[in-house]
Amino acid sequence: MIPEHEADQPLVVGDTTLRSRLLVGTGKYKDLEETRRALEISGSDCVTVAVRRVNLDASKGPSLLDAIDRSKHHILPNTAGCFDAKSAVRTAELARDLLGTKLVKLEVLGDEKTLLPDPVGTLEATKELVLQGFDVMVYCSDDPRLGVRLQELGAKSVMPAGSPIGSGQGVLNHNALRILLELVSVPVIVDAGVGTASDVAIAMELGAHGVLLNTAIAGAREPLRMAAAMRDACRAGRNAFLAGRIERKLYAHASSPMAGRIHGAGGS
Amino acid sequence: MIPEHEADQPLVVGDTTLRSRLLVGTGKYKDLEETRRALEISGSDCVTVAVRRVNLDASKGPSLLDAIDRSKHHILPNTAGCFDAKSAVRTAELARDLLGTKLVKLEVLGDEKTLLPDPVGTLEATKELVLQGFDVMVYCSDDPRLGVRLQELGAKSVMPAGSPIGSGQGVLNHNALRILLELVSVPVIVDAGVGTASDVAIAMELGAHGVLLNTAIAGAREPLRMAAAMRDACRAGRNAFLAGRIERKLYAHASSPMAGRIHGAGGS
Amino acid sequence: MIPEHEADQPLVVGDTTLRSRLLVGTGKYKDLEETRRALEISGSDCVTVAVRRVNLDASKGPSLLDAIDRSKHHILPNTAGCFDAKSAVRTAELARDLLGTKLVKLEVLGDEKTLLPDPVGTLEATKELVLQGFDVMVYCSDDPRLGVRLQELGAKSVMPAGSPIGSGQGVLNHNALRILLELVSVPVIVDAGVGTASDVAIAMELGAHGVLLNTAIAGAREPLRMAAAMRDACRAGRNAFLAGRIERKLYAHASSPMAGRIHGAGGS
Amino acid sequence: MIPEHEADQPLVVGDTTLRSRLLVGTGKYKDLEETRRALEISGSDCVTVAVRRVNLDASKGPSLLDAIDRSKHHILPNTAGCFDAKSAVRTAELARDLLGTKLVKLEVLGDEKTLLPDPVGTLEATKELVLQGFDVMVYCSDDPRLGVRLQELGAKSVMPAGSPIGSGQGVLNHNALRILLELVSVPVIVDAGVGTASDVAIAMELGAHGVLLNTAIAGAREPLRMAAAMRDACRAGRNAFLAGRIERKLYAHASSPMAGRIHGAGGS
Amino acid sequence: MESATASIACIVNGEPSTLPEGTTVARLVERLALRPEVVAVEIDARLVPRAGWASRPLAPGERIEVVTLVGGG
Amino acid sequence: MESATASIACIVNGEPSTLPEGTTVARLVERLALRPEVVAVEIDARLVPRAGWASRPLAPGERIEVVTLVGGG
Amino acid sequence: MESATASIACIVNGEPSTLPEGTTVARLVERLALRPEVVAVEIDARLVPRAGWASRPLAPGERIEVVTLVGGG
Amino acid sequence: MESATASIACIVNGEPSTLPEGTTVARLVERLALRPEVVAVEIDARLVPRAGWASRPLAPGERIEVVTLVGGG
Repeated sequence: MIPEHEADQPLVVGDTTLRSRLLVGTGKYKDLEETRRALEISGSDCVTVAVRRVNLDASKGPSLLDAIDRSKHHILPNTAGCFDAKSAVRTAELARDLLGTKLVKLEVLGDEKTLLPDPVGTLEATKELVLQGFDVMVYCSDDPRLGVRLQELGAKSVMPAGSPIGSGQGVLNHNALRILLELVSVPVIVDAGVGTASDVAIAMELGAHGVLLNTAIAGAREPLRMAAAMRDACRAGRNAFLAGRIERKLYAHASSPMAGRIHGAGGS
Repeated sequence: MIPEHEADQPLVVGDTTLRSRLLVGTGKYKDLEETRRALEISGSDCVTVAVRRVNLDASKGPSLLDAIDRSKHHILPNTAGCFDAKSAVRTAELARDLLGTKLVKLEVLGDEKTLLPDPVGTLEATKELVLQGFDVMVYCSDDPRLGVRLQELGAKSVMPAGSPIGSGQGVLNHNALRILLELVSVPVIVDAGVGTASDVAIAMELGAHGVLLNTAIAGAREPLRMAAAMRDACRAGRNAFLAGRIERKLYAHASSPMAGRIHGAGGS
Repeated sequence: MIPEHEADQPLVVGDTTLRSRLLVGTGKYKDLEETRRALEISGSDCVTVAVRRVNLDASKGPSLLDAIDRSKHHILPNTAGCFDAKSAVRTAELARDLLGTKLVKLEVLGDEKTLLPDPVGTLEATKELVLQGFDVMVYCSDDPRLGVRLQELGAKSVMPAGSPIGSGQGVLNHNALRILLELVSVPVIVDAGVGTASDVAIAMELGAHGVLLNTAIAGAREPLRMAAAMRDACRAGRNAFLAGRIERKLYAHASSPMAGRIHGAGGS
Repeated sequence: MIPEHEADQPLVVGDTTLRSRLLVGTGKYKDLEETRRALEISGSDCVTVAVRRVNLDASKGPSLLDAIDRSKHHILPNTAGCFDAKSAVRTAELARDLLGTKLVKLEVLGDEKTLLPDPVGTLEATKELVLQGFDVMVYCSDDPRLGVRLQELGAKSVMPAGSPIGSGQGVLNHNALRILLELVSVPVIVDAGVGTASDVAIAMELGAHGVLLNTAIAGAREPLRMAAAMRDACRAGRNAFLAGRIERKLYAHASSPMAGRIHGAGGS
Repeated sequence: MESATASIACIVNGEPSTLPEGTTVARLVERLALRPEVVAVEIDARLVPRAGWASRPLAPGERIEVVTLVGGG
Repeated sequence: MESATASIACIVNGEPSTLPEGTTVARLVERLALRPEVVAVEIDARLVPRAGWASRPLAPGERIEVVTLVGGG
Repeated sequence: MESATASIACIVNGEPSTLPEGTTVARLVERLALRPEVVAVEIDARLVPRAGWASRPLAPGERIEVVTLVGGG
Repeated sequence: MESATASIACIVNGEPSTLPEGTTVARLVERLALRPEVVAVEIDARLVPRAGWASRPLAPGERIEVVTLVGGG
């Protein structure tokens, strides 16, 4: 039960309403059990998954879907690994048929070395998927005017990379994120680049509506502890944003009163 | 009840054991009730107070002590407002007589404009208070070798300013804090400079043993919400430190597998 | 005469060869004489100009062209103030007819508030101008994959904004600039955002091939002195890049020998 | 001959007047010839040297003094490698007897690992050397109040480390340097930590009166080129400081006029 | 035992494979012992909606992709 | 003295203006007392190359833009 | 009613004040209507431990500081 | 060959060394073939000003430091 002094709005993306502003990926965990526990601890109610060929040779083990309680978590399929609009659209269609939901995280990447998004393919695929009725969340650079273009095409959320996928550098350009937040009205969810808890807090303090991360938890020495850290950092950053922080000053503003000091304690 | 994946050591300063690594001040709140609620929400079990002349004319109202449940919170008196060793020592003695405890936060300031600590007076007062049997926690600059000198004199904790008191700039010199943490063995508690939640998380992620703040909560637009943010940020930063974050890289490490992508989705 | 230890390649953009890696604008100066002197002091041999309607009422005074010695400075007309591809192309055609040169700095802006470039209009206009045989230098965001797309369309130089035009924040995202430099082969010239000399030095140290600025000089309290500062900073940053800087370390590497110290001077 | 628009005051330390605000060390060069050329290119007229035992076995080669033209360069002996006040004072006395000058750069280090200055030994040695009539330039931390104490003891210049010796991290705490510059009246010369040209420019832009460096030049891949870079960066930073930079803004201030754009080029 | 039937050659997830003539998508998923609710199917880069699996026979040379969900970020 | 001549109405740099029939771009620039080498001309959003100024008469209702270079970044 | 008694002049928290001769620290705190548990007392810049309040009379001209705890950081 | 003279034992820059009795600092510097203008001398941690080199004989067991300037930052 959230106390009144921490009350907040839910995060609404298209037709989906999220209680938690932390979105988490399911990649790179040791096993499905670790995945399941990390998701649970993170408190996230939206988890991303990727679409891949069934391994025909593999023993028919449990599916990732068995590790995700769909009554608790919305599933957000991504088009990771697609380097052109066409395959991204195909991937989205497969995911929608499999899950029966229209939410998709669009990724059209430019190259395998940097995994940075290709703006041209991304614009093209966004247009097509919106036409097909998807609720499109778009992974993109932090170029504020690109975000505006994606919103114009009907994206339900823009998801700028704070820094490159898996780089762990956090939000490198605070200014770009601030301006993007001024220019678009759909939710801005920082996607990719988070390395540690303070990166999440900073993104939320800048006014981001949510943060999506994966490697930062799955790749930590203790994933479960880091899942807890991210959960707390997201809440901390959001509340700090809503609480209205004090201003930055060059120096000094006493927190103890200067009046009533004992005789002789006076300064210069 | 703390789950096993978030287990941690308590913070021990001299003879005092603290469950929370967040220490909070009691200055600048609207009234005693706001003070009381902020302390409670912060989850801190160590609160700082200042020593001042009784106001002989004022109506005899309730005392700050009435707002602090000493069964829940350790009281850490400070020597704020002292600009020389002698008055700082006098102030510490008065506080000990009043509270019956030997814990004190020593502040010997250099000037009223910056409220930065005077290294000479601070060294002198530390020596004297240790001789008198106090458990001395010393507010100081982030000069790592000054921290070493204070520890040599018997300080039970060194408390470097992340940035000037009330400046809200957070930890300005990560490198100095890292080196200080390498050089001293007593707890290092970042004191002063915190502006918002991520500042606390960053300090803890760097390895600080605790953080003390006051203005950042009391001066926020919504103090109670900010108290919650600081509580969560301190836990988040501590857990992130213990969990072992991923490395920083120039770019890119895919969180979704590159293998098994559908036909034609391949990149360069 | 450049001494051998400072030897460098010229900056080649399309058919234009520049000796200086500093490009300067001509806007916002007090008068044409100040403009002339600032250009001269800056040492730049490429100056940007804008295309605007002739003021039919104004007394026919001297033209900006009278202040620019074309034997010393290449003139780079921009399409500043255009918010769509079509008018940017028209502006470029007018400039080419007036100057008889095919070099143009393309700007297609997204809005008047931020003056940030519109990626869609910029891609469209780049394609058209390249078809028309212009040597196109493109003002763009620091999105590395956008730079790749512009190069694919035939841009002769990509000119990422270090930060928004006139914001004086320097290069906000070092990582993006580094990656862009890895991904494209045409000259990368940081355009917009420079506030002071170190911003220029940093851009050059990161490997940028040149820097274009205007407001930072014209808007300084002493424009001529700042022109000198920018000239020196550009050279300094370039030489530092070529000289190969020392590595960053957490601490300490003695520059004086530790051996041969006098008796008793030894440390721990 | 310095043009009028670049006119500046000389840097005066005690009885010594310096034309250049760049001070350079003589350690770690390949040979005396490289040392000599680097000094010459740097344009510095004050070079630091260390005091060490004569190597009795070594062939009597040329002395470092043969590489320094004392008509062009003031020699600033340091007490590098001393870990207590007493040996620092002895070292200073030996240097004064050898050079016949009273200028000395005091270094009292805390440990061999970080080579950070020991505030206690530094204060003690400063007092003694001032009594003995030295013009003392004091290597210290960036603790502003320590700088005030050193000035009170008679130091002729305070030399805060921007970051640890040889760490190449530049000025880590801009705020501390700014405050120090407000609090003391003797020249503040940033000593240690410089890694590349922009670090020097930044220090000067913050208002430092000079910068001392060694490793950044001697350890570069091309020391002579880096010496030129540092010379230019120091001038650039100083002129930028004096020229009065433009303000930082969140965004956008057009450098080309918005009026007079051709029909249809208007924005929103 | 499909011995009596004629067979066709298709490519399933990049692997050439021989299937009995008339095999539908539904039957293919069954043959592969896959749980229908965790897979989706494409033929020649065009989605085959699960509602149509039972009525869509495979033709010789078709390229079938059978996908599922895996961990991703 | 244009009195005898018929005249046409055009828009020059956004301003309505009346010009003698048959006025060419070259003549317009001359009338405006502009130095040809520092201006360029567009009619109805299409460039008129300077080589063609002398042979290009203005037609009624045309929108002429006469531009020059000004300080910019 | 202290009328019959002689009195002494001290400085309490910076204010000159007149007290009955023989007033102890304990009595002073009582006169000031302060809760003993929330104050501490110094005379001439030297602490008077609370254990000694009852047995410590004030002398003329002494400078007494009576302090308490207030909000601080 | 100093055979005829008595000799004393000192420590020069940390090395034990035998010197003729009466050796002055000036003589020592000369023996070490050092250029006087580039060295300074300390005996038992106390500076011997160069003006006094000629008149300062070394005594048995004294610890002499002969220093010069080297590259440093």
